[in-house]
Amino acid sequence: MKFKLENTNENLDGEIVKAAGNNEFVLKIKGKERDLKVITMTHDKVEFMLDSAYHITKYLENSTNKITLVIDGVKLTFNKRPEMDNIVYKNSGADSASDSQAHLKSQIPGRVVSVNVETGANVKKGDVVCVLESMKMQISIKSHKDGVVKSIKMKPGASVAKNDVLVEIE
Amino acid sequence: MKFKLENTNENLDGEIVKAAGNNEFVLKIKGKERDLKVITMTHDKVEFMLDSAYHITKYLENSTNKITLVIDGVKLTFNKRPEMDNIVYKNSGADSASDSQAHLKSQIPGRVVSVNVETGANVKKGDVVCVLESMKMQISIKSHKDGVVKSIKMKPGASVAKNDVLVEIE
Amino acid sequence: MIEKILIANRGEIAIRVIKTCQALGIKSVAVYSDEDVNSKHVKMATEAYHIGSAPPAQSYLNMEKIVETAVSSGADAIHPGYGFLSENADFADLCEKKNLNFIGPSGKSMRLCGDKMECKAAMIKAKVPTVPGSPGIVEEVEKALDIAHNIGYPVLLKSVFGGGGRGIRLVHNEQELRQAFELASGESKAAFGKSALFVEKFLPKIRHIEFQLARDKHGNAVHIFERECSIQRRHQKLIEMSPSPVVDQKIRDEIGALAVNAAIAVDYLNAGTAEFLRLDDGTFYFIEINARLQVEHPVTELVSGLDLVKLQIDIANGKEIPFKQKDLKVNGCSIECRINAEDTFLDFAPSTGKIWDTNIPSGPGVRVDTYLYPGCTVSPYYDSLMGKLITWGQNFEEARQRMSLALSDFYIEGVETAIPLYKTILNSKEFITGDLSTDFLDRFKILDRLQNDLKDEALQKSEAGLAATLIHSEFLKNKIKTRKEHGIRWKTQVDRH
Amino acid sequence: MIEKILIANRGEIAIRVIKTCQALGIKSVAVYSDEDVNSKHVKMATEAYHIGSAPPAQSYLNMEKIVETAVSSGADAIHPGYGFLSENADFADLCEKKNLNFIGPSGKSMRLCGDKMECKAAMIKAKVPTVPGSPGIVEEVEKALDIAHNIGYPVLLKSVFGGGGRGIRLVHNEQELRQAFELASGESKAAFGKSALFVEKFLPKIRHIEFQLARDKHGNAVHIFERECSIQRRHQKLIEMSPSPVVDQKIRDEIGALAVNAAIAVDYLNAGTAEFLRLDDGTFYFIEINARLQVEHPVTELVSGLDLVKLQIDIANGKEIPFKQKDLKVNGCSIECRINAEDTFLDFAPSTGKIWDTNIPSGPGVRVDTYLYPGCTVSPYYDSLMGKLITWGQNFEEARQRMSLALSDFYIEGVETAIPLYKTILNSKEFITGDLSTDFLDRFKILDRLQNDLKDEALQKSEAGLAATLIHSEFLKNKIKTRKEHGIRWKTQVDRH
Repeated sequence: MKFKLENTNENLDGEIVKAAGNNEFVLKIKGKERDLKVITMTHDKVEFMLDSAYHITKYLENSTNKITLVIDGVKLTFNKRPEMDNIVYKNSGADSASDSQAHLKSQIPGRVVSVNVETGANVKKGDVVCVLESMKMQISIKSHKDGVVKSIKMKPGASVAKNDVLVEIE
Repeated sequence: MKFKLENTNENLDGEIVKAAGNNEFVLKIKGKERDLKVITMTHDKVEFMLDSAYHITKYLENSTNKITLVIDGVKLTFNKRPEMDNIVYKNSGADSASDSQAHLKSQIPGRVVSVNVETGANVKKGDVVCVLESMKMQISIKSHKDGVVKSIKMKPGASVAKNDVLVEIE
Repeated sequence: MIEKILIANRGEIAIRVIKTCQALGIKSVAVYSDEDVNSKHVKMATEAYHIGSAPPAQSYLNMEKIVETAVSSGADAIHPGYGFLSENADFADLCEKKNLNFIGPSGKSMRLCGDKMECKAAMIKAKVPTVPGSPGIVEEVEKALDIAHNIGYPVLLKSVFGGGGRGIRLVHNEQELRQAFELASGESKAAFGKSALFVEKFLPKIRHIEFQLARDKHGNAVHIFERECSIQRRHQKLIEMSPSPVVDQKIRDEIGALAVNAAIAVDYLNAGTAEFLRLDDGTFYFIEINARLQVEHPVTELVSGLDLVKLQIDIANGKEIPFKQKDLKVNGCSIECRINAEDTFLDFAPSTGKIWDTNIPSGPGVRVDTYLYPGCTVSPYYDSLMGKLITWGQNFEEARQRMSLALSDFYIEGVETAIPLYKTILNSKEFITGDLSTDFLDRFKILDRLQNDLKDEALQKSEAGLAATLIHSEFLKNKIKTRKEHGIRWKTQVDRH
Repeated sequence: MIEKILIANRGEIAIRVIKTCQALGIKSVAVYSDEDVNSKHVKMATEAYHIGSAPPAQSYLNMEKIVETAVSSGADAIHPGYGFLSENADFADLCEKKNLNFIGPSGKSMRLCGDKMECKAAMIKAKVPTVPGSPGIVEEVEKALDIAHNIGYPVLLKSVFGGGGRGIRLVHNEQELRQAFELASGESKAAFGKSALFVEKFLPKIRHIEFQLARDKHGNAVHIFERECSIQRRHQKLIEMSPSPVVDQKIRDEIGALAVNAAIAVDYLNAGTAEFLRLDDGTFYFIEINARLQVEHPVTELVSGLDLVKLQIDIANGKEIPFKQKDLKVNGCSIECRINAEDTFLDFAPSTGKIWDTNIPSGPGVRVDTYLYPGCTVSPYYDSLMGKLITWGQNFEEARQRMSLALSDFYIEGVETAIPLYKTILNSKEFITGDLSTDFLDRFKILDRLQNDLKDEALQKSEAGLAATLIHSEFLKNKIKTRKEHGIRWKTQVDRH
């Protein structure tokens, strides 16, 4: 199996060389043989000894494209298609969408306090589009690009979930 | 429903007066009406508010004769047949059996260190029948009655579980 | 003597107060909103009463309902915790009127502390140095612009009702001030029903250092050392510690005495906190009194050995503070990290939802005050503080090592937290050498370092993660096969819990 | 400098040592038997190695295998914990031979401490008062009978290899002595491969008070206060505390100095304990030195602020003890309750099995050292100590209140424990007033009181229990109906986990 570790340039490959019985396996990881002994395994958890060190892994997501797991408290995402681009780090209170996308999505759950634009209005990247309230804080959601507001998908007082589309900007 | 609380002289009776909806119930316990609201309920756990106090109950055993539960960390056993005798407190390293029983059972798990009697021998109540080892301790198991050793059910080196018969004395 | 306390709060602080009640044999009464039926404080109290729906205004800010519940449940005292009604003078007055012992200062003193302008005047009279800034409350944006123009940008726009850094905004120019004024005004109205803002000179590279206070009805007043709270984000504290690396016994005596004078100046009663800013040249400016128990009170408890909630109850009972200033000695060092449900990489935006799993650290010198348990929910209706991780050590280095270790042991599945950020801070040389300031995160580009640390950590675990995934894939293949043979859909296997 | 420590132990003490290693950045190596594949110490260590089958003789007592594992894993030091090989002088020697830093005293000193007769001679020479008793080891039962006859019954029959009260038997007459001699001899042979017993005068209504010691390679020696360990069952400690209610600073200085002299008399190195008996008239008799970290070391840690494992490592590294006797002050009070898997009503007989569920208490002033987690197993192969609940308070009363509360929060499903017994003891007026002695349980008929307390507790909860059962029965009826309709057997619903 081949993976790419998200947010790094690390490509990994590995295979099971043999099942040695008694829950013990020999693996080859990045060309090197390693001994693995399974302690417990369920549909979303593996406890095992790799060589002499204990690890516990919990699977949070296992989709066609990627696997997200927590190992010893550290979250890892393996992209199953190493040729795919890395997903960039989220870096604003608004969307992680790139300029080419029309949808401005909410990255937080909250209540809409005000809508600061109208359909058809011109907006510049960074202009405040609306204000959300969550956990006693008011958070300004800013446009991710220059453009024209095509449609508005929420209204004051409404609740929005994470990843709900707020406006479309073209 | 009528119960007797084990190890006490307390007889209890109660019934559900009505289901008020929204997981709320009116009960009658010992003749007095009480409000109960279920918070969560599974096959072996109930979380609820009784009047204004929170309680959590876990069921450890539910047999035809009795129910054993832990409520707020306190273990209770309800006998379903209030007319039955109380079970007496356990009070020795040996068996809780009465004189009338032939079987001397082990009340602890352990390994047999030595067997101190032979089949056919006369024993008095309190004589050491065998020695068990458990958790680094050696524990003398004493005869629960005067009598003759009819049969010996273990040998040195063997493991015994809790409630295994050690010897029969008649 | 207080025999039954209603706790007009929720979350970790309600639990904290209940714990002391339990230890002292005092009955506790919890209150809860629709959102909190399953909350831990409800489960721990002797009694619990529903007081309304999820929005704070309809439950935890509903004074009449809370007082009514206290009276009908037979409580003889009310502990307000922090936030919510804790610094509401009307609430303190209402309690007094209903013969409920309010565990905190009098309404009058609270009003004086809360009115930052009157408070400032009282401090100047008592010769406690204060920050240069606007002479009073600023009601209109134009007035704010004038003042800012006079004292010079950048300035801080603050809310009288703020507290704990909430509602403080740094603005660099007129346009920013206009925007901020509107937002701050809106937030304040939503949370407190009214708005009252003022402007203060922005001081660069400052430390936030505060002194724990206690004063009883007999006029005895002490400070219980300082807390250094300079590691902040958006003017809200993230990490607190006691003692401060820049406060020695001489400074402690000197500023501590000012703090005590500040308490006397506003006739403060019970436990409270005098907040100061410290400039790089060692100047301390008083900024405000927090008229309540602070979020970060545990660091003071760990270095003083005191139970501050017990002390509050004793003072409310009319007892004398059972020690003198000279009896108090700083014992070792304590650090607290606030465990908020926030996404560090989304500018600390809220992150809410169900906590699927959690591991709470423990061990020598480790204390955790939290409402978390596996299966609980972090609600968007209330603030983001899920808990506090506090460590103690014989000295700073031992407390720091224990914190670093405990952070690695703290696992919360379901929401984002700043735990990885704290690990990066705790292991930074600047934190270790005590080079702290309220702009610490920006000054040392800590978020960039965090990204690198996360990358390194992921790389370190990547081979073991791959090994797990190889074995697990085999397991899943066999499972699916078995399941299919039995005609049960695979999906049921991956459902959570 | 030590960089990697192999911990030649299991259970809570292995975890305790690993925690300090983690905080100090020292790598830890765990060892485990077949029985312990799933144990927490294996999961927490940097590395873990299998060393044999379940019986101690084939794993945790297998010196060669352990030393071989240490060498092959690259460990440079061995921490023995308590029990197992911790007081085995041959093991200490073997470590030294293999260039492994043994974290404890030298084999020579250990041999002297372990040989209770030679040790007694050394103490008499050093003017440390000792208990009247037999002049040396007693190899045959006839000899023991002679000595007992001379000093007069009742006498205590003790094993040189005992420690922690194990292998001590009180006998009142010739017949009992014969029986006890045989059993003690057998136990000792099973556990240590050989037997060496001696006889001592039995002293009625005594307290067990011990002093924590530390001595470094530079000859610096200190005591770190006393521990009162008088609450016992079958001569094994149940509850320990520091300070003792009958030790004031004057007595602490005096007996502490004797304890330090005792350490010097046997050229003791590292952390250890000098055990004393205290008669009702205030006389102290030295009984032995425990040449290892004690089970009850946490109470000393909480009142001194020290990490004793760290101190052990520092001393093993050849460092000087970083404080002087005069720097040490007792801070507050600490109490420990041993959480053993034992059935109080079966004369504390072992209770083993799977731990279906557990709740570990936490909160201000609460510390729990334990290997328990839901789903773990308590093995009959090893001793019954599953963990230790330790509380700290500013004074005895606060520590006691916190303990009482934490005991109520401690839930262990699957084995019996003495937690209810501890609640009865903690709330008894005799414990509160400090009227302690090693026969406390018998003297105050505590088990009878426990039965009453359990009855009262059950009665208090009976109505709520009945309410739960009424509602739950309804639920089960509906469930069974639903299940039957879906053709799935009811049994699957009541299977545990």
